[in-house]
Amino acid sequence: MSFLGLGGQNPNGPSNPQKLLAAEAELDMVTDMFNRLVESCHEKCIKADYSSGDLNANEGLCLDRCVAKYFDVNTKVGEVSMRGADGNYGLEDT
Amino acid sequence: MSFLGLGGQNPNGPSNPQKLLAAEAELDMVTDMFNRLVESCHEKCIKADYSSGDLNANEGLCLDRCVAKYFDVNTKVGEVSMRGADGNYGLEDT
Amino acid sequence: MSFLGLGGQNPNGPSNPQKLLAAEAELDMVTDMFNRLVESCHEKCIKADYSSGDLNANEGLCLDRCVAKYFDVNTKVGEVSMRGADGNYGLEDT
Amino acid sequence: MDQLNNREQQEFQQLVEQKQMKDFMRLYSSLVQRCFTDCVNDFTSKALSSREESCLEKCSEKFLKHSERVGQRFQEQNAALMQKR
Amino acid sequence: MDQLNNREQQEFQQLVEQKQMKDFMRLYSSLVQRCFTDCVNDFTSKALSSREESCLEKCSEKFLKHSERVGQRFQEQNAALMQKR
Amino acid sequence: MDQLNNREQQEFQQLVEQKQMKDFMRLYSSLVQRCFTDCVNDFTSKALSSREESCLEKCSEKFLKHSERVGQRFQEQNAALMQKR
Repeated sequence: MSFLGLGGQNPNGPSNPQKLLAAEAELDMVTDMFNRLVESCHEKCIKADYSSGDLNANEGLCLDRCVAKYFDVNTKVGEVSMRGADGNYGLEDT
Repeated sequence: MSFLGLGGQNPNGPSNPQKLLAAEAELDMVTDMFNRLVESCHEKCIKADYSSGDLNANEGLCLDRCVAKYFDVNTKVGEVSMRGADGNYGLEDT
Repeated sequence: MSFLGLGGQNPNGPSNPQKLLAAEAELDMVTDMFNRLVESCHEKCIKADYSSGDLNANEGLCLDRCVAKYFDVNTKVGEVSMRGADGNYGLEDT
Repeated sequence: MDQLNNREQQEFQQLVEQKQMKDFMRLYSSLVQRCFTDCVNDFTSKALSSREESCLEKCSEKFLKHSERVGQRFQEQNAALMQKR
Repeated sequence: MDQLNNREQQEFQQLVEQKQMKDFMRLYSSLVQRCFTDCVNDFTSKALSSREESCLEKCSEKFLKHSERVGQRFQEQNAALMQKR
Repeated sequence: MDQLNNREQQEFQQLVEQKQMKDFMRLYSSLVQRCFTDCVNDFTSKALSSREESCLEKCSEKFLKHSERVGQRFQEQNAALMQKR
């Protein structure tokens, strides 16, 4: 996942719609990832019995590790996709 | 959930993009809520055996109560969130 | 599902925002359908044991049939919805 | 709604219509997905069996009636909520 | 971010605020849906039971703490990722 | 498509490219989520185990091949549908 790695030198020139679109797309992606992460880590770490409104120590620790692992999975999947892009398969659009 | 509680007095002035954006955000939220409600109440009330294309009396009644309860849950959750907003936790953005 | 069946004769006239909006809506629908299809056919055909990174022959065949059936379901559901639209029920908006 | 001026209401109305279009399509896609998931389970053939066809028919009919009823109740509850404010 | 010029950063900032608004609302809707799904299972009455009320209270509190913690960790990981580049 | 005039087709083409970008990203996010869900179940450590790594590798590869195949069939079916009209 790259975040706003877009180049661009002159700091006060007119705004470039192309670049803003790319920045928006990247923002959307980070947001989407965050929403899915919230959902996935809830499923992995939070019991649905709701005996208390607090996160217990186990749940808190589980969440911390869950987020770290989610980032690692993101990196790992990115590597496999890149490798695939040079080979004979890849993410396919409609 | 507040719906279009946005103030605004002069009835024929130019349109205010700020207010339209807020109205759009509110519309999106109601739409999102409706879509989730359709899905949730389908899960709670409709059996997946499909022996008939009609809603039976039980299913219909269940749906009516499901919608009423969904609104109450929305209110309740709103209250807890507000309380949290003054305290030491709250809905967090990316 | 109709795809861009929108009329329109003069090939170089000014662009019509109405038609572009309709085209965009149709594009969104096809995209949404594709995403749901990818998800649904993964659930129906791909085992989550991941002993290999390849699709085996069974899985490949299952996917081909899954896509064909998804299109048929789309047509079938469209027919039932149309029938309903003339009768006493129909897809209801917020 | 009466807190937006005339022009804003007009623009808002256009927005509502666009959203309704998208909303309708999203509802339709979710209907297709749900009935596919619930009714189609045999992938030894690429044609729908008569049993699957019959299930799809009932599933779609029921979903349409379901969403119509939920839509009505939703509007009633929403109207009641507006009045309280 | 420093690779966008000043004007672009300003426009981007507006965009970010709009998105955060939508994002916040989506998170709220998902909170309502989750706690409804986990806590409400009795449809013999249209009023929430005291048991359901209590479950909803804890479910919401927990979800809020959950998303706050995940949000913090997410930002830390994201910041670490930015520095590596 | 031939029912849009040249200018409209051009504008539509731009729209298609924007959507494809978003669509690609959504597909990528769903790939990450699915393989995370299916492969990562041990939260006694914050590092991926070698077993999880190996599962993720196969899961991603398989998902990519899956979505490529489904994409091809989808286009064929869509083309066939267009011709019938």
